[in-house]
Amino acid sequence: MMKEGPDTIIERFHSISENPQEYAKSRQGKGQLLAGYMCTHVPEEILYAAGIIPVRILSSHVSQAMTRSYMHETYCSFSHDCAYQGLAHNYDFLDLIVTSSSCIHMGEAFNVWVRFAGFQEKSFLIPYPHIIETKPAAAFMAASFEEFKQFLEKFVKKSITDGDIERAIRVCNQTRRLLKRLWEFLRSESSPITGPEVATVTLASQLMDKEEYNPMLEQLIQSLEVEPGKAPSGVRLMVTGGACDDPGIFDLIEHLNYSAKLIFIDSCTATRYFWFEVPENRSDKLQAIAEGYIRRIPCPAKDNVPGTGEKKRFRFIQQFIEEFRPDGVVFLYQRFCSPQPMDVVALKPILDKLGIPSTELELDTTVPITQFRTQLEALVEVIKGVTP
Amino acid sequence: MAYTLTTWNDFKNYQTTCYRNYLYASEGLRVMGSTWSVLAPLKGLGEDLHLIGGEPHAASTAGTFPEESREDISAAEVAGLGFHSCSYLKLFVGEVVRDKIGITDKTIKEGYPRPDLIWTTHLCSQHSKWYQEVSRRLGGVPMYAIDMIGGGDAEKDPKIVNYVSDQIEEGIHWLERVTGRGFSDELFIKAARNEIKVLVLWGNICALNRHAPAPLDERRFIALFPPAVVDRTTDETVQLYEALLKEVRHMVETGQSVVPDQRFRIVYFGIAHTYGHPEMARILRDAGAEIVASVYTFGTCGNFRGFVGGKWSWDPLDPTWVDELDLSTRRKAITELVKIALGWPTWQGVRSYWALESMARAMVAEYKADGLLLAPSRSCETDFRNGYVGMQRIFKSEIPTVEYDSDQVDVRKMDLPGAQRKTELFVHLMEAHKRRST
Amino acid sequence: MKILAGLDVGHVNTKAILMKGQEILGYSTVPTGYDVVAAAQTALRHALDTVGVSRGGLAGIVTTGIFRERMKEPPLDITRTVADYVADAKGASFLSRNSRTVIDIGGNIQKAIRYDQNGNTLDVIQNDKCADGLGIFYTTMAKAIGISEQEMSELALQSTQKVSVAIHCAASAESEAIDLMCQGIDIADVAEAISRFIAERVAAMCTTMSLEKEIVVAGGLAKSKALMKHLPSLIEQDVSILSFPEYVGAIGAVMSY
Amino acid sequence: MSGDASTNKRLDWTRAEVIVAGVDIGAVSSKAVILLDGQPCAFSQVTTRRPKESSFKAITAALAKTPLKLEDIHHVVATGRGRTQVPFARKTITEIVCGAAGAVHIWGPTVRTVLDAGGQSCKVIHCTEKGRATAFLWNDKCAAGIGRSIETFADLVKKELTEIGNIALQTDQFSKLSDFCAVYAQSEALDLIRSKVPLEQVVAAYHYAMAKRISTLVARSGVKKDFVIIGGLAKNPGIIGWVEGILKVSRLANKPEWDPQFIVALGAALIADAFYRQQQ
Repeated sequence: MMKEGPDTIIERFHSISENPQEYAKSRQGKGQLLAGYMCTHVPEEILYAAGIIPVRILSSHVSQAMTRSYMHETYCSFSHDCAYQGLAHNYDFLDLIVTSSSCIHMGEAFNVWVRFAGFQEKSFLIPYPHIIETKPAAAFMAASFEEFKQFLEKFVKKSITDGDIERAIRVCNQTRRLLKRLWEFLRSESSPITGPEVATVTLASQLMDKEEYNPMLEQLIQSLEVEPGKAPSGVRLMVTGGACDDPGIFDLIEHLNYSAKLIFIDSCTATRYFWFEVPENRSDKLQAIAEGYIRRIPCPAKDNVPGTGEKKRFRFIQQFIEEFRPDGVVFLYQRFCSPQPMDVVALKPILDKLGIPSTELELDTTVPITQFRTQLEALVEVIKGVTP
Repeated sequence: MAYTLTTWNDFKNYQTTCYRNYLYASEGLRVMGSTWSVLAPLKGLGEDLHLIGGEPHAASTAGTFPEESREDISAAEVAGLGFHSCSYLKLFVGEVVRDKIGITDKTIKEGYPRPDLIWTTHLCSQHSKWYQEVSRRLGGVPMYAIDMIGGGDAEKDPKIVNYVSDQIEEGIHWLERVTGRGFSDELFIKAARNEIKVLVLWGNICALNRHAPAPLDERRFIALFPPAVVDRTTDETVQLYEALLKEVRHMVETGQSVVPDQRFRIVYFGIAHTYGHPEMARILRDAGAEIVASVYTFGTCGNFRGFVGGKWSWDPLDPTWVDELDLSTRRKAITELVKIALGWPTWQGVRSYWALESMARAMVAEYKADGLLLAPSRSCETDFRNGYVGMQRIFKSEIPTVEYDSDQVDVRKMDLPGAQRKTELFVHLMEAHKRRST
Repeated sequence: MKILAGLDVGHVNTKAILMKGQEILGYSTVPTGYDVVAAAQTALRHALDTVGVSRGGLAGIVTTGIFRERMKEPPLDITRTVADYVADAKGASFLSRNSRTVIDIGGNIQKAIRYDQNGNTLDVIQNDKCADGLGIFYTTMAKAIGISEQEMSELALQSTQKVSVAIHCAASAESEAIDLMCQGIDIADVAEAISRFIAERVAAMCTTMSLEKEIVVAGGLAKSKALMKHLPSLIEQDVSILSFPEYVGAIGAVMSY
Repeated sequence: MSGDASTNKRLDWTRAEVIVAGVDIGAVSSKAVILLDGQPCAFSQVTTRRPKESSFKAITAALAKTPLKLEDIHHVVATGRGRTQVPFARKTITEIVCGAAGAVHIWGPTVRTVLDAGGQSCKVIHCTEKGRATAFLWNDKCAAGIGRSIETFADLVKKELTEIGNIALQTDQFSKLSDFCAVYAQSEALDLIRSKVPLEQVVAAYHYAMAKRISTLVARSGVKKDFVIIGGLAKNPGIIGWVEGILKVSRLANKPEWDPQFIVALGAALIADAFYRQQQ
């Protein structure tokens, strides 16, 4: 049979990330257990080992004011939107809702589900360190993963063996390796796939059964390897910031009045989700998972190198700047997010020193496209040095 | 006839002396950080450690220098800090940016005294990040943050207790490394017992407010708890609170109060107490409405029975229990400290809606409240904001409940006119409720 | 039977009403502006003129609204002042006997009030700071688009495509509405988005308190059909609009004489 | 000031080699500037309704002051929020770059910091002596619509927009309002009225709050001299006065012959001129 071209495969990923509920329900139809999760610090491996597919809860992108009477105004719109998904009963079909102690805002979204959206009896909160760099953190993580495992064993009424976990670790690592290869394309001046497409495929990985996702992604990568590269871009823009699952913003970057390309996204809906691996073939599986998650690009809410005031995330960002060579940086974060601006204030001087211009986009439930377009085009004009 | 506390000045002086030491001490070590962390380990390095804590210092500066605080906050924003970041943080960092510091004796010192080290906690999403920012601005001050991973009945979870204890044990080695000083377990254990004792004593003082009339009001609580927050590890603090407990017990026996006319008893959830705003205090006072219990003043540096069989209890702990505590080894002392710190109501509430709700229920019942006042703070994302909106839904049908936005120190975000309107409304609802029930 | 006057001196408008027992004789509205006492006098005078009664013919004046206390200054010589929510409840209960809840959407503040069969306030919920000024926003938006509020409401009803503006605050909503216009979005759709934004904001506030039937709506914005179109579905309750929506406070003031 | 336009009679368009225009489709009003061989020849300003039609209105109003027709114009650059909605524009450039270009043309090569304080947004632009924008800061969401909020406030206290800025300077005795958000400040200003504070103090307090908010943005991005203010608020003495006072930096004064609201359109026209010459 004829091999499918990349566009067809990308389109399939796209339609799944557009209708995550539909996809999830189709799996449930086949008797598959589903768990929603609210923060990427939830160890998906353990859910997989229990035979449960983790489905990340993302925004609805519908303007919703109702959450204002459940959660305070000043929690970020992403957390409000995720809370809304519960209150609007868009996910009543889930068997379970899980989160790990995350940033306060997403924690509140989880609380709303449990407290007001009927998930009281089918929820689990994994105690998770807020400072992942300390020595004791790993042991603590392993211990609370053990609790989570026991909870799941009760839930699925079968014991989870080391074999189950090892298999799950391999599945998830496979996804991570493939995604990394996919993102590597963007390092090239003439990548056969665009940043927004890569972002969409990455979103899909947080919503799909990885056993089905991996071969699809593998096929995509193979087809891309034989693709001719797209025309080299004028200006390369890197995005760094918080959760953003609105493809509209990434498309905007590529549909400016100038030729500009999105070449990297440092966020928990993009590279922070997968840019690490869990050690395989270890005797202590949960310890291995803990070690893996500690190696992640830290979430700004958990980034603290003990003994110093240093932020580990900055090392990664500087590394990505070297490898992906952006001409400009876009700080993209949720209005009211508390950790992000604390990083921006320290990161901006670093960029200025590197002579990389930047601009800040403040995300809210609805996106002011015109203003964002103006800021982005102005950034490109500054980079190109447009002058009379 | 309103009662006047005799211990009043000793409390003010203690707080001021601590701050003066941090500003002017020629010997010893300056330590900055959240006094929400356990403090006794620092004292293992010696008794010549001078502490300054982010939240208490910012709060007292806001009280002492309203105009300066405004400038501090906007200096921090000019320096690039988030417009929605914690306002304690901005006030605190603002002083560093402006290179001056003001303290409770109304003096302002030009030149911000650089801390030798930062010893703090991490709980909310930015809690340790503001010290990272201070460290960055002051050219890399060594900093150790303890992840308190609070919420619910954390102090009863051995996994969490061990995790936090391990971090503190690591932290003690770190303290020795960065200061080059030896660590005295003897000094540490003494400080630890004091720290626990003060927290328990404060719980006992608060619990006396269950009597009618309540001997103390929120304004007094606000003025009386700083020593426990600023530095609770010294013998002097223990004596202060023992004396206060004695005096308040006497008030109860003789039926006296600092505000005798108490038509309405209010339970209050929030930081920015109405007394920070005379206009609002007057509205309550004129109606004889008094805040008799508040999770912030009770719970930030006080311990209670806490969760018993899944339900919260505001019963105090017996102070003599502290004297009998086995703190014979470093690890034992750390563990007891961690249990007590994790047991603070304000931390139980963070991330744990059910704990917060259970505390509110218990407080309303035990303190025979006529109304529940919820004041989420616009720039505090933890305990003092989360859950309050939801709590209004839950309590409104049971007891007069009003919720208004406030802010711990940023008056620009405090909706004074709106809050006044809602306070008048609150009084009206309590009166209507009383009329109906009688 | 004696003639009484009710004055509702609000952020944006000052409303005066004249009543004889249960009968509404006349009414008038003037913008409040800075000189709130003058505004009240003017509103009162207009109302008196329409009825042909002299100031002397009034048995008493009761004031409500945000500026009610200022009315104690001479020369008005008022009988008493009464809190907004008390007046609103009384007024709504008078205008609609079986009503138990009134949603008042004013220029700067919105509130929902539950009351008993005699119009005595039982519980109240008021908007938070970030929802201040919705009414004012509605007016300025109409201005920005260059039409009257009435026209904006009609325009919104013709909307065919759904677009949204931030549900956070009036300031960013306006900025986003103009943003949409700059994208070439049809103005009818923008007007609809604005109306829905306000309705959502009000509904969000309402869900915090149990709304007892029957529910009525008061305040200047109650007259916007585009806005009212959304409210019932958003709060999942039937609502009816009071006959004198913007005068409910003033009427309630008279009722509290 | 809807639909007003003016022209420079001394120029003879028949001899002109390069005829270009810049149109600035702002949030609240649209402006057009026509250049003959780099010399400003006609200006117009109309109130924005639908961007597309207001862009036509603006250019037509300007053309009406000249014997020119739209087709006589060699090159048009559109800028401002609605720049993408201008059918007759050959190119669009953001108001950031145009603002810097216009400001340096008017005030000279010493300009380094431009504050563009408009109806809906405030931007701070840094530029080189050639008028090239090197960095910019856009207002955060909570500082949106400051210009507009002053109009609303003027309505509330029933004063003309033109006079309210002067009233603000009548006193420096006032209590501080929230300088965090225009809506908050307004609710607090209304409360001052409730407690019978004299009008000029309320107006001053409100202007100070808005100026403080703007100044924070300017200071945040750093003020390098020379400093200039353009946009609608540059015509409000209350705002300018306080911004200078708070920042402790005096700006280069407005040019009597140049309405600060036209600077961005001028910048667009200058860029149009440059583009056209490059093509030749």
